Amino acid sequence: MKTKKPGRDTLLRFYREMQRIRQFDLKAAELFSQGRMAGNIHTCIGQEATAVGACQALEPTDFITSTHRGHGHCLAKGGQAAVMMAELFGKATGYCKGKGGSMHIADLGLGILGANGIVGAGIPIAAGSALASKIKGGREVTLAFFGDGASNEGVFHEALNMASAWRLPVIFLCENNKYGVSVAIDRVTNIADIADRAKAYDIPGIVVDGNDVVAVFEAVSAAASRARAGEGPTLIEAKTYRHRGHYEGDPQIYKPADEAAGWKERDPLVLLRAAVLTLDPGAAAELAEIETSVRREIDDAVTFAEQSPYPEPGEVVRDVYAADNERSVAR
Amino acid sequence: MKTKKPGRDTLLRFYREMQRIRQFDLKAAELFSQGRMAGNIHTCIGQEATAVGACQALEPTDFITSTHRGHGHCLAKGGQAAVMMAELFGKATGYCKGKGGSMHIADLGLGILGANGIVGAGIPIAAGSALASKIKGGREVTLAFFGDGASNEGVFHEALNMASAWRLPVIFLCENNKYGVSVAIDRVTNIADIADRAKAYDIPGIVVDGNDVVAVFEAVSAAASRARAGEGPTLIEAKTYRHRGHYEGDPQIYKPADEAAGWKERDPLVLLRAAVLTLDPGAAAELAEIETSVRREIDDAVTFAEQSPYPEPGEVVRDVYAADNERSVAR
Amino acid sequence: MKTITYGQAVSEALREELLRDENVFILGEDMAVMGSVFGLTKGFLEEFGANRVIDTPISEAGFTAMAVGAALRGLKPVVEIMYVDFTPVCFDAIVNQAAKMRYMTGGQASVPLVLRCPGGAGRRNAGQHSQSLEALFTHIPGLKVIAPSTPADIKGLLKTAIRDDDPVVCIEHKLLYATKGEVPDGDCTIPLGAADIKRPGRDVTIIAWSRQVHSALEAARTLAGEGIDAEVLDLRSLVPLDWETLASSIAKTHRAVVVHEAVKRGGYGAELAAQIGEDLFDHLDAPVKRVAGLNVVPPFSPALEDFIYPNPGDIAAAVRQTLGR
Amino acid sequence: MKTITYGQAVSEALREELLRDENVFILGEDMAVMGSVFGLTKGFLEEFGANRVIDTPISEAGFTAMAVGAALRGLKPVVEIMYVDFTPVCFDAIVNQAAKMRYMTGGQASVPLVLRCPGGAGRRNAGQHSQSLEALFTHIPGLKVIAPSTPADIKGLLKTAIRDDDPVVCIEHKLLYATKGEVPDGDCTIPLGAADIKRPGRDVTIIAWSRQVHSALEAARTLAGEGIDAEVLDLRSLVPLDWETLASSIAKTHRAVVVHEAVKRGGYGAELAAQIGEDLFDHLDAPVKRVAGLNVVPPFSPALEDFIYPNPGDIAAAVRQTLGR
Ligand SMILES: Cc1ncc(C[n+]2csc(CCOP(=O)(O)OP(=O)(O)O)c2C)c(N)n1
Ligand SMILES: Cc1ncc(C[n+]2csc(CCOP(=O)(O)OP(=O)(O)O)c2C)c(N)n1
Ligand SMILES: [Mg+2]
Ligand SMILES: [Mg+2]
Repeated sequence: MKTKKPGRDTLLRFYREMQRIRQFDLKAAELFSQGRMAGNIHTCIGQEATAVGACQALEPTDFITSTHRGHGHCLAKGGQAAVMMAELFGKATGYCKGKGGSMHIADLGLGILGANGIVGAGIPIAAGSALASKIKGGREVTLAFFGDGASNEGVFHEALNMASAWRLPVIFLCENNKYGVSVAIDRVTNIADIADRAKAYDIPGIVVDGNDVVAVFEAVSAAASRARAGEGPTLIEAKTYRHRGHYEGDPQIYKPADEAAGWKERDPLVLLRAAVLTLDPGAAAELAEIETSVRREIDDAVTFAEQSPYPEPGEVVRDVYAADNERSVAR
Repeated sequence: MKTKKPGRDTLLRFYREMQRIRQFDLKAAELFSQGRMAGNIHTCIGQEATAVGACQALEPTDFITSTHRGHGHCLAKGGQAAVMMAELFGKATGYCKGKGGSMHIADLGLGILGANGIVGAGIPIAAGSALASKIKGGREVTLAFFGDGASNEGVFHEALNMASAWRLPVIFLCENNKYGVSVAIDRVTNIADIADRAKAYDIPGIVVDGNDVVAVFEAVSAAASRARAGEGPTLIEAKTYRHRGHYEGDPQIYKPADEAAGWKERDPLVLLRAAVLTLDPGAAAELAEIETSVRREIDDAVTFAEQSPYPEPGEVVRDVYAADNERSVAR
Repeated sequence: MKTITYGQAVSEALREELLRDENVFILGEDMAVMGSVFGLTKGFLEEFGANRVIDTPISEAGFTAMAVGAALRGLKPVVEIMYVDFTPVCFDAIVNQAAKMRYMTGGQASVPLVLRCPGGAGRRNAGQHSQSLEALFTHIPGLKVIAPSTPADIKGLLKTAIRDDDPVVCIEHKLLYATKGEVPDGDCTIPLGAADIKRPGRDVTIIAWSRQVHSALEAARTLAGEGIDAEVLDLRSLVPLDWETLASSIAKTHRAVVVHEAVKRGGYGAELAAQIGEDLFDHLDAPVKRVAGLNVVPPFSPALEDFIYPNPGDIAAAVRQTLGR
Repeated sequence: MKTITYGQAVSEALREELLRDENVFILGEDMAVMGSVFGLTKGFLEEFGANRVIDTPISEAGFTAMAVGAALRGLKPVVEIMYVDFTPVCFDAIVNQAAKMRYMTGGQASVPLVLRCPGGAGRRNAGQHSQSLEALFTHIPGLKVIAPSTPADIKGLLKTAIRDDDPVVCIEHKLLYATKGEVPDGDCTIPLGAADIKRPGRDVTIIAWSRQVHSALEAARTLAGEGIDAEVLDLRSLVPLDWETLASSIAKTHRAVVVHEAVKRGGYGAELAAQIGEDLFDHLDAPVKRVAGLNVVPPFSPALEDFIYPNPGDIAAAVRQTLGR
């Protein structure tokens, strides 16, 4: 089945979502560099089209699992910038009451089953969510975001095999941004396309331009239809690039000097802006309005986060267990 | 490169080796059923051609890793029936002084890096041995035996990927005997040939008749040449069948009633005997002599094992550590 | 009341919970067609269908993490890891995922997962099939750990564990499966964190769990013949811990011997001895003694294996020593 | 003598051993081109080549087991698991393979493998990047475990660990990397299993390792001002354990406080407290106190994280309590 090409208004919606991610992460990077935010920040600047293209192809009742580089996924799936920013500040109003931070954003109500600090761990968790849909007879689809690096973890293999054997309604979306921290994927894997690994499980393996939000949207839409029709999983590889370091502060000595330039030209926001303007040369004002309103959203998010209270010290011993928490934490 | 077809004498050597395995395992099963042997016995009756075809294609200085179903692999790589039988009896004269038993036979001098009770665990250990050869500049090849079931463990994926990326001199030999305990491989994996998983790593994947010792020999010989030439790993899938239960005592309710019969006809010893007699109809006496002399070897092995002493109780606290053993076991 | 084996009790608990709650399902190797390698789920596939009793490939890391995913969606997976020795293969799913989800998400996520782990030595299965690894789990906040010793206890606790909203690791000693005992009729659940005095006594408290409860009871019978009246306290649940029952027993006996099959160094007995030493110091008339597994790898040989774990004689000897006899 | 950081000491130890023994090689994520995410192997790739300093894919279970295979062949792999929190991903290779090979093969096999594991909290890295997991390893026979606290100790012990024929888990607290200290010139190895009295004292023995040694020393300075003379015993090596030094310290002070950052329940401190309680009962004038991590998952928020591990104030308070002040 073929979804029809997204029109002008849809593209503007995509643009807004991508701007939200871009500006959120730029702001987080800035705050981090100023020492106003603790821990580690992994931005997904340059990869916004993948997050948005994928999540726009899902329904609100669908599920995702995310990664250490998950701000974009969570915002794209409906996450609120303010609540996420508060989490990054370690505030009580954050998604995880400040207990999780950047790598553990979750909103079960929105279908965000959790970012994850363990590379690859979200892949089988997504397959398990799909198994739940199968057992319960639900029509929800679950999508796992993961990186090129994660595709070399054993759970990738195990999850794809089980999802294939059991025809689970799951989409494996590999964001191939060329690197796992400093290690270029082509230095540690001999195949050109991770999507080819689908052959090992007899499932479709699709390569898509990860910087083209429409291409990602279409590929994920098709995979979601397949999944909902009971035809099982799809592996999609979105080729993309991260513009910044693995984490903020990474000197990126491992990137060839000329590499970034080409990718900057293919910045997903630049591409989408051009696509919109091609469809409708008069949309410039609307694009500018989106940028401004998103800027306001992000500024408000920072204000909200900064003004929010920290969790009470007593929170440290809560939420370890649902039942018998006090006793089990005490001894 | 093409190895020349094994001649009559070579086939008789193969036959002797396969008889050793067949008779060893039949005897072990018998002793186990009589309660004369403790623990668990996983026989490889029906799979002898794979063990022998593979090990005959290796050199004495090459290495193997084996599995819980490893008697055949170890005998084929030069293991002594008596020392192995003593190990199965838990005697001090066994390969592991009685400490390892059936699932942990090892003889580092013979290149047997160890059977393993953890499904799949030998696969990356073999790749690590191959990495050692690469680092040291040696020409040894390492071969990992493992089952169809093991190919669904994550370490299969990880090891094949690294072996491919680093062009390691390793051969991954999957003995597909259709089952992992009770679970038929085609119930939990959608591809017909595990060998096809080689595509996920851009290495050769070869299907071979695992009951045809010559076919296995030729496939492994070719893979070993590749490995020694620095061309990297090969995945070989040997299609075979275990005639008995997963372990002795297994009622095998999971096997279709008519399945075994066809495989009995294709018993690797029956096939090889026929092949020998086709080449030389006068070889019947020699075949019989081999059977008799192997019977003597196995009977002697049992006698040796039975007459050997058990380890001293003090052995229980030795060999945990090389250095500082006493202190580290005490506290 | 009826008398059944420990294995049957596991089976009944699983079946009753499958019947009671359609969110419960079973996942693991050889659980469906074969009915588990220990025969515990025989007939379940026919009764509940392939969606609720699932044969997995040999992919422990993958399917345990999948159980976490299914649990996040409100299902209640009961996973069997065929031998507790294989939990290291899927340790991340247990330790970094199941155990931590609730906390890391600020209380949003529930992972009502039960991990059944047959364990223990005595079957000549050697180094990778004979371990007692409960201490790996008791050290991880977010996990609950039970290790019942009788058919009634395993049935009652396993049922409760399946209903619990937290991940519970259930340690089942393989040598217990064939042991028999009375099990109450009806729903017979037992709360987590309730120890059970299996034998009251006044002179010393022997604390044990899983199979060692039986060794302790045997030691107590021997000691009774010598005029020593030992109380045998079966923890049943290690986390949560029933400290009150334990403390009042020791307040009465003033002496404690902790017994477990797991390796002594870093076993859960160390934790108990440390807590007793710290919080009940003034009650103690003698040091807390531990009787536990040797700090070795399980050997295969029948001539060696029985030395590695405590037997009733070892326990009786420790009790005598504690009493200065 | 020269003053260098703990990170530089790790780096020097690795480099010197790579130079000394051609069988030594380094394997792990980001170890070559990047020189490790902590900058510990900068320049190694250029100096030793891609065969001896190897960038792996993100495949911990696979490459740790590969290190076992290489070790069986006589090489001496030094593997980094970027955070000790990730060891659950490759736990089987550590627990069922590396640790047990020698025993299961009846003494034939040697696995001279070093597993370097940066660990510990304090960097706001949340639940899966802040744990102290040494107790998972001390419970496994066949593994040795070191957790040095100073540049001289890490350099000397890491060098010894690399030369040792057994698998050694080396715990390196991430917050120590930037700390400085004097390191002797020359080959400066330190034997495994030798504790070090970092501060002699007469009133109480504070036992610690890794970063908590520094908290203990700070507590001791505070206590000195109150007339309490604390001895700070740095175990440095947890297995093997220097029981003699520990026992003679307690025989002198009659009081012990054990301090560690890891979660209290089932931490290695439990093992020490249990042994001290059992074997030194008559020497003790007070219960052995443990000051350890809370039984919780590491939280992210700066407003919460500092509560989970002991600080010098907690240690000083415990000492006062032990002394009845
Ligand atoms: C099991 C595990 N190993 C290693 C790490 C450290 N680590 C965090 S992110 C990362 C790289 C991941 O690469 P990729 O999957 O390509 O995702 P990307 O960072 O490129 O988005 C690594 C090695 C980890 N968090 N978990
Ligand atoms: C990690 C692990 N999981 C499960 C088991 C239990 N087990 C032992 S053998 C086996 C089946 C293995 O199947 P396969 O790899 O096909 O080998 P085969 O037995 O057919 O030779 C299983 C599940 C184990 N030993 N280790
Ligand atoms: Mg990447
Ligand atoms: Mg098989």
